[in-house]
Amino acid sequence: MKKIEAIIRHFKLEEVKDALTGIGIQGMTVAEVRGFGRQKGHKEQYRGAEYTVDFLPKSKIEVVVSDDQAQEVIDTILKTARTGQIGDGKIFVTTLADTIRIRTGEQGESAL
Amino acid sequence: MKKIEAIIRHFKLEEVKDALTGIGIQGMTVAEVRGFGRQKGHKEQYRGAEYTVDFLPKSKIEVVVSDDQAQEVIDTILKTARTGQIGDGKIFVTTLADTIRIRTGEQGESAL
Amino acid sequence: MKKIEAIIRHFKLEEVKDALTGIGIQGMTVAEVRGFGRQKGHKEQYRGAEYTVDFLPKSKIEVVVSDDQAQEVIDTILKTARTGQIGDGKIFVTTLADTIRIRTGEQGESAL
Amino acid sequence: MNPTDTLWVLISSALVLMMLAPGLAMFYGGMVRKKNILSVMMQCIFLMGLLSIVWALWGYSLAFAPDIAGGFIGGTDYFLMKGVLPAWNDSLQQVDVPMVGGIPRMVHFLFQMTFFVITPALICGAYAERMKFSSLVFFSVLWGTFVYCPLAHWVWSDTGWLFTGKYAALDFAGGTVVHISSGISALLCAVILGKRFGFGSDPMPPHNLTYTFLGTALLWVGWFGFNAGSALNVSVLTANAFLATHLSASAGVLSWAGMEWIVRGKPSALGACSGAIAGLVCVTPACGSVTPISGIFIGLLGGAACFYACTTIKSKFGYDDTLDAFGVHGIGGMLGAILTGVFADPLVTGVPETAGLLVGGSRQFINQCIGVVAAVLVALVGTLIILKFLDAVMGLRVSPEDELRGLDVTQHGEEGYIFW
Amino acid sequence: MNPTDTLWVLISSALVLMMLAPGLAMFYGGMVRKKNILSVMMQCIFLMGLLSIVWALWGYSLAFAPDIAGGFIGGTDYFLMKGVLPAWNDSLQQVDVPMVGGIPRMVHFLFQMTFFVITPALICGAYAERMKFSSLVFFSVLWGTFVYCPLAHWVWSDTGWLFTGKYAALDFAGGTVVHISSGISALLCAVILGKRFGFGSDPMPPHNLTYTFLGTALLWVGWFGFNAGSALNVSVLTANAFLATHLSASAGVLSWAGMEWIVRGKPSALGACSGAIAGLVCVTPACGSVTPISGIFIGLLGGAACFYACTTIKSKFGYDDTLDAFGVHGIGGMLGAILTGVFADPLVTGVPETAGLLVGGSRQFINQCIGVVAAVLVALVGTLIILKFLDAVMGLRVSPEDELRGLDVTQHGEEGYIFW
Amino acid sequence: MNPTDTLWVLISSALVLMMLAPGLAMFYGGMVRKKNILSVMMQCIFLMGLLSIVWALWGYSLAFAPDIAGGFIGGTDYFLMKGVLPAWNDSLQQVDVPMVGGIPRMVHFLFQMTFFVITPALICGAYAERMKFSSLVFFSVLWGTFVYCPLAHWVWSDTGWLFTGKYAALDFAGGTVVHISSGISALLCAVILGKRFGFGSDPMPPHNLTYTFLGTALLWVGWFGFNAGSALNVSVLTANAFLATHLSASAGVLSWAGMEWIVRGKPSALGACSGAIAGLVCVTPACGSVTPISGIFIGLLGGAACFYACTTIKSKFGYDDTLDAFGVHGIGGMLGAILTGVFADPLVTGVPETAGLLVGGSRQFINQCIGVVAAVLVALVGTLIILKFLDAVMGLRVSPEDELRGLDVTQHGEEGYIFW
Ligand SMILES: Nc1ncnc2c1ncn2[C@@H]1O[C@H](COP(=O)(O)OP(=O)(O)O)[C@@H](O)[C@H]1O
Ligand SMILES: Nc1ncnc2c1ncn2[C@@H]1O[C@H](COP(=O)(O)OP(=O)(O)O)[C@@H](O)[C@H]1O
Ligand SMILES: Nc1ncnc2c1ncn2[C@@H]1O[C@H](COP(=O)(O)OP(=O)(O)O)[C@@H](O)[C@H]1O
Repeated sequence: MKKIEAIIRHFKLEEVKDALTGIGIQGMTVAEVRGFGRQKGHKEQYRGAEYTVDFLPKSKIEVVVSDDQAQEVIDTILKTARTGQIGDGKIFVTTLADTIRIRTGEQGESAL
Repeated sequence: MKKIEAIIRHFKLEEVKDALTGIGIQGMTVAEVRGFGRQKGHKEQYRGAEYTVDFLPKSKIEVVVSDDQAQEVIDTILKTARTGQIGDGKIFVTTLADTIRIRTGEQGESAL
Repeated sequence: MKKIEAIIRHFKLEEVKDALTGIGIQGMTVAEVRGFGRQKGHKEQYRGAEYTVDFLPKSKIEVVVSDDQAQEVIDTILKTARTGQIGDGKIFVTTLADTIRIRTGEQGESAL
Repeated sequence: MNPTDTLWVLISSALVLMMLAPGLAMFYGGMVRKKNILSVMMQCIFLMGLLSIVWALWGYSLAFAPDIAGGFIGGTDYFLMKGVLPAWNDSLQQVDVPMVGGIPRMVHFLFQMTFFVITPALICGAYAERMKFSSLVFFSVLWGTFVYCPLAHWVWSDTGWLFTGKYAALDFAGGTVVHISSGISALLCAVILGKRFGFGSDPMPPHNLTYTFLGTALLWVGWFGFNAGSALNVSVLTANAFLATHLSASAGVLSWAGMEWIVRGKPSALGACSGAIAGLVCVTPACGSVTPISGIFIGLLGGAACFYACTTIKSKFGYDDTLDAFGVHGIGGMLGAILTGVFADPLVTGVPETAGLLVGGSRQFINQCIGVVAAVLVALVGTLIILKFLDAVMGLRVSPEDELRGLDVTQHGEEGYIFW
Repeated sequence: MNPTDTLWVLISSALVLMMLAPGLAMFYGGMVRKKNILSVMMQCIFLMGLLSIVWALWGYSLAFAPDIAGGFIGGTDYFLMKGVLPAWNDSLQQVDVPMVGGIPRMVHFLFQMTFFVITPALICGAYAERMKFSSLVFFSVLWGTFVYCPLAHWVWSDTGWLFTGKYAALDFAGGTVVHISSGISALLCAVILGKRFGFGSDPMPPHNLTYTFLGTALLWVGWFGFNAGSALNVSVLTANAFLATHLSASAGVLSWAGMEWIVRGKPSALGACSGAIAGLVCVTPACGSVTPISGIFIGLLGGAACFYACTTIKSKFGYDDTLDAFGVHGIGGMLGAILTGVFADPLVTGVPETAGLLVGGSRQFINQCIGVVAAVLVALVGTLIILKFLDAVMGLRVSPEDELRGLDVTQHGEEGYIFW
Repeated sequence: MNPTDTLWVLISSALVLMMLAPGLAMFYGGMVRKKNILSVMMQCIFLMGLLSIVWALWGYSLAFAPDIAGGFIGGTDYFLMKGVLPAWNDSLQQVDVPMVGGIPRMVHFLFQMTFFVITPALICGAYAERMKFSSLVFFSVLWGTFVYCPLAHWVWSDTGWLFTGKYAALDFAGGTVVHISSGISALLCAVILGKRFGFGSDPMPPHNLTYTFLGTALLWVGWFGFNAGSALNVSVLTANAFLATHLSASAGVLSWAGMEWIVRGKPSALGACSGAIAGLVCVTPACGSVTPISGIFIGLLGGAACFYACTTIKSKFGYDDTLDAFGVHGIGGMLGAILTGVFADPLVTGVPETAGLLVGGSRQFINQCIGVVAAVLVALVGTLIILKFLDAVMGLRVSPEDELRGLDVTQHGEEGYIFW
């Protein structure tokens, strides 16, 4: 099994989710994160103080899938999350040792 | 070492934490996430606009443990986080390459 | 490639970020988490009710780097995030299977 | 018509409405969990709308029309605001404006309406986070009709047995009618509905004390309308009520936060806010009968007593009065009514019969106690019947699953904060 | 000078200012997305500052000075507050205080100013989340000058053709001048600016309905100044306007939330708040001409009509009126003006000619319709010209990228909430 | 007793209390970091309670009782509200109500109390996020007693040397007593306490500017009570003060936000809010002596000057005045006092001697400067002594670790927002 973590633009979340469910993905987990990268941030000023904000709001999607689904998921994310502008984000893939469904105790791919 | 990520119901957090400390776990890290899965969401309506909210609030616990503790941790989470209803969540297990304690620089299991 | 996750004190974030960019790191992702560990929490009281808050606010930095940069990143975090007090946090290192840049589809180290 | 008095009562009405929304809604809303914040706000604004209409239809009449049922309640003379609004007088060929003293009766209607709408809303504090919205709507209408209106009739109508005659009790701005009645009913609601799912095991800290603070501050300001507005004119008595109210709230802050400081080592903002409300509740019946200096003592005692009720009594008996509606309004209301009998001063009231214990009277003190007992009884009996009836007919609580997900999403289909 | 009347108008002015900031800003701000919250607040407070100065420089004069341009607009007599402020009278060797009835003209200036500053701010609801700050500043000044001032002159100046004479319409507190004008202009803004980036596909739920609630409650309280303050004195009429206002708001809550309950199975807090505002908008022109009981009916109708406009009409035509400025102020304003012609009662106004349909008149009803048409026309034409002009000169919208990042960061360089 | 005047002063008192809580608490609270939000609110409400009691015990007497110590301070005549509250007159066999002009002295007591409680709270802005709660409580009581009371005595008591006689300065609503005194003391607090841990290196942006906006708006509304209420009656002067106050605030918004627009390319909501407060501070001493048109100029100058102080002076000298209590109240207060000497107009005051520079006087201008110097001196000396004393006795700051964790959790044992 693979855990696919995709850091994407905020407003792409719905689209990516819909595309993933479109290819049969039944579950995913999302966290709000702040990303630092090539995409430049902005300046904020509060009375005398000026801050450069390099961390921009991003959404991080985590989807765990079987090895053979992984490529399709990656492709789907690449297609839907892309705008072509700097800051579209990254996909990180990890190999999982195990997966368990808490409700039933099922293990492995059947837990997804 | 294993990193055990458990996505659980919100209100189970305290119980799981207590159970884990009960079996000798000394540390963990929790993030608030939103989960999409079989558990159905709800509809929200704001004047003319209706949204289906599929992402439900979940807590994600990350516990890093030595290989031989992993199973006990998993079992403990399975036991305490379960309600038997759809939406109880998942446990994902990853193998870690290394762990370091920032305060001391200790590495490996002694860093936990 | 390695994913380096560092759970650090909140107010160390800027310093760590600056140090990492100082050694050439071009990207990272940060999440706000709550950590449970040796560092003791505090008590909160609301009228009749007293709660012990063991989960303390921490920042979690995720940096993905090539294998040969990993040690330098870890050392940099160790140096800058350390205060010497209990609660400085941990670094967890995972091996990644793959990395893709969404904007271009580049894979592997060139995606970073 | 006295324009200045009329103006003051109009402004006071606006202030009391502000107490309910946003005041009470923010105060209560801050103390629930995030998932129930809108349900509290919805309860406050919906009841404000609904009960205002109820007051126009029959409430005012039951409370203030001439006696029926042997003085138990007012009659139907003012139903639908008949006799309240200006009307054409055919014989005099002019518009007749019904008056209450120097102010038009419709202004009296308005001011009293604001009390009628806020009182059932106070009870929300007890059943918050678990009561069905439909049930609480019916509950509030029935409670307003069958508990509030009779009590208001006894205490404030010209012929009320607690207003005049042998048992006349002092209740300047609603200690019995508003606070005891709602506080006692709240306790009963907490007991009958039962505890929230997870009470005692899960942490249930207030999700946003900044709202509770904001609500407290607005309640404090609005309370000047509530208390000093109850003079129904602008006079030295008005100023006395205003100042006593403020000093009691101030003393309440010091008292509750001070108790925390001593007992727990730290004074808290929630404690300071709670103390202010305790002081305000306690001085409500008293403010038109005691000197401002006595107001300080009332606030000190009120803060300490309510602190004790919310921290010790509640945990001892284990009922789940979510936001301490009983602990603050019930306890504070009863104490305030009794302390009125202690501190009442003919110098303030201008009526020699109203001498409190401290200036040598005792009759007034006894009457205050009678008033308390009467209010407690009517609240207990009325609330019990209404709750049992509604429980049988439609149920009182939401399903456990809905409670877990939160009332905002399940009862109202919306979320309070969407911060991503 | 009548001190009581003056005091009431001063207080009313403060209340109306409170409606704009914080009232409207919280009400609107809660409904936008998190990234635009400060932009809404900035719009409200900046317009409050700027338009107050504009009113002093020329606005009041254009609205209330003696006719020029054949009665289309007021002249320049009061430019720079000349003739408004007290001045030295050399012949009498004393200070002359210009008066309007029992109140100093500068108090009239102040009260009317509060209407002038809030009206363009209402339009913010339509173009929120996408309009350039500089453009909206110019838009508001031009709109205030060329749409608001003529309308106010017609409706409220002594010689206005909608105020007196054959076409005299009733607009006690600004149904035409404030709500129709802003609501209709809002619709045009929504259409001409076009939809927000992602409208229809991305979810755009209100980010903080607790603010919307808070804003609603403050608007409700402030509206007493708006409506009852429009009496410009303290009288039975003032009380009537106050009570009718409150009961209409109450009925609006029940109506909108009730419709939701029936149609969707759940009443929502946002619905209750929207209904309160709908009721308040609708009763604004009517409150000085109808009985409080009629206020209840107006609120019920207003709540239902605006509910329908915001949920059905809007989605049918597909324009993106971000916060329903048209759906509430446009629809509610027009309905209110017309209902004034239905419910107006000489018993309340004291003027036999002002009989509404229900008491057998029809002339008043026709005049109300004429007033509506006039307001709609001047708003449409004026807004269209101003928008087209500004679009050509400086553009109206921020760049898509800025819109995506949010106006707070891109237009104002700051963030609303920093919670880590 | 004049009921209208009394009513206005009562309402003004409520407005000024609303300035402190919730106004100032929200305004300041929004600017600190999330971990300290409740500490700010606690400071405001606790000081409101405590200082109200102090005022009753001895404060009012020291400020307004007949001279002792050669006019340096008032005597003990009004201790414990003796001579303030109505009392039984044995010889006349009636209740004597002590009066101040047309209003009962207890209303004067009340109104002046609100100034006494808000002034030390303004200083919170300077030491926020690091001062020990116990120390700030003692500091405030000592400061109120030994800095505020003497100053108030000089400026506002009948025999004060800055009120009457050769050095009579104009301070209609508290420029010297409230703003200069607190602003200068704030600077000293900032310097003596030292910088916050991490100041200059860690980002410390305001955690919730929506609160700062809300607070600003409430301060703006409340300020009408502060300034126009200082007339202590309802008159043309009251209207003048009201209008000048509003126009100055409006101009302040434009001035500060406009400076930002020019200097940085973007106007900010925080800038607009800061400008409003700067305008309000600056017009406080002037509003009863200048025309509303002059109010516009005062606001423009005040906004620009405070902008400069907060952005340039502060960073130049590097002191850590957390929330710019000095930059706004100190600078704005001094500028306002001086501008009063520039714009004062006998047409407004009715007193020929009060001619400002612009109408050809110079004596008044000099007296204004003397007043400023006196206030600065007493604030500096008093604050220095009190701080040094407290530092020696109990320390001033919390431990660095507590500061890092935040005052909410460490000083008060609670959290502001619990959003999971
Ligand atoms: N080395 C990295 N490790 C972890 N996250 C990264 C890394 N580089 C980039 N990111 C994440 O990806 C986001 C986009 O990266 P950025 O460099 O701005 O654009 P792009 O991916 O289009 O080149 C960042 O905001 C950050 O969240
Ligand atoms: N494939 C997946 N990858 C990542 N997270 C998942 C996946 N499937 C489920 N989850 C997470 O687990 C939660 C529970 O899943 P769900 O299917 O609703 O119930 P259950 O686990 O009981 O079958 C989801 O809300 C989501 O956070
Ligand atoms: N076993 C673990 N798994 C995951 N996170 C951990 C673990 N142990 C500690 N942490 C994280 O590291 C943080 C610091 O740990 P703590 O034991 O308090 O101090 P230290 O690392 O200095 O010994 C914790 O707050 C928690 O977020």
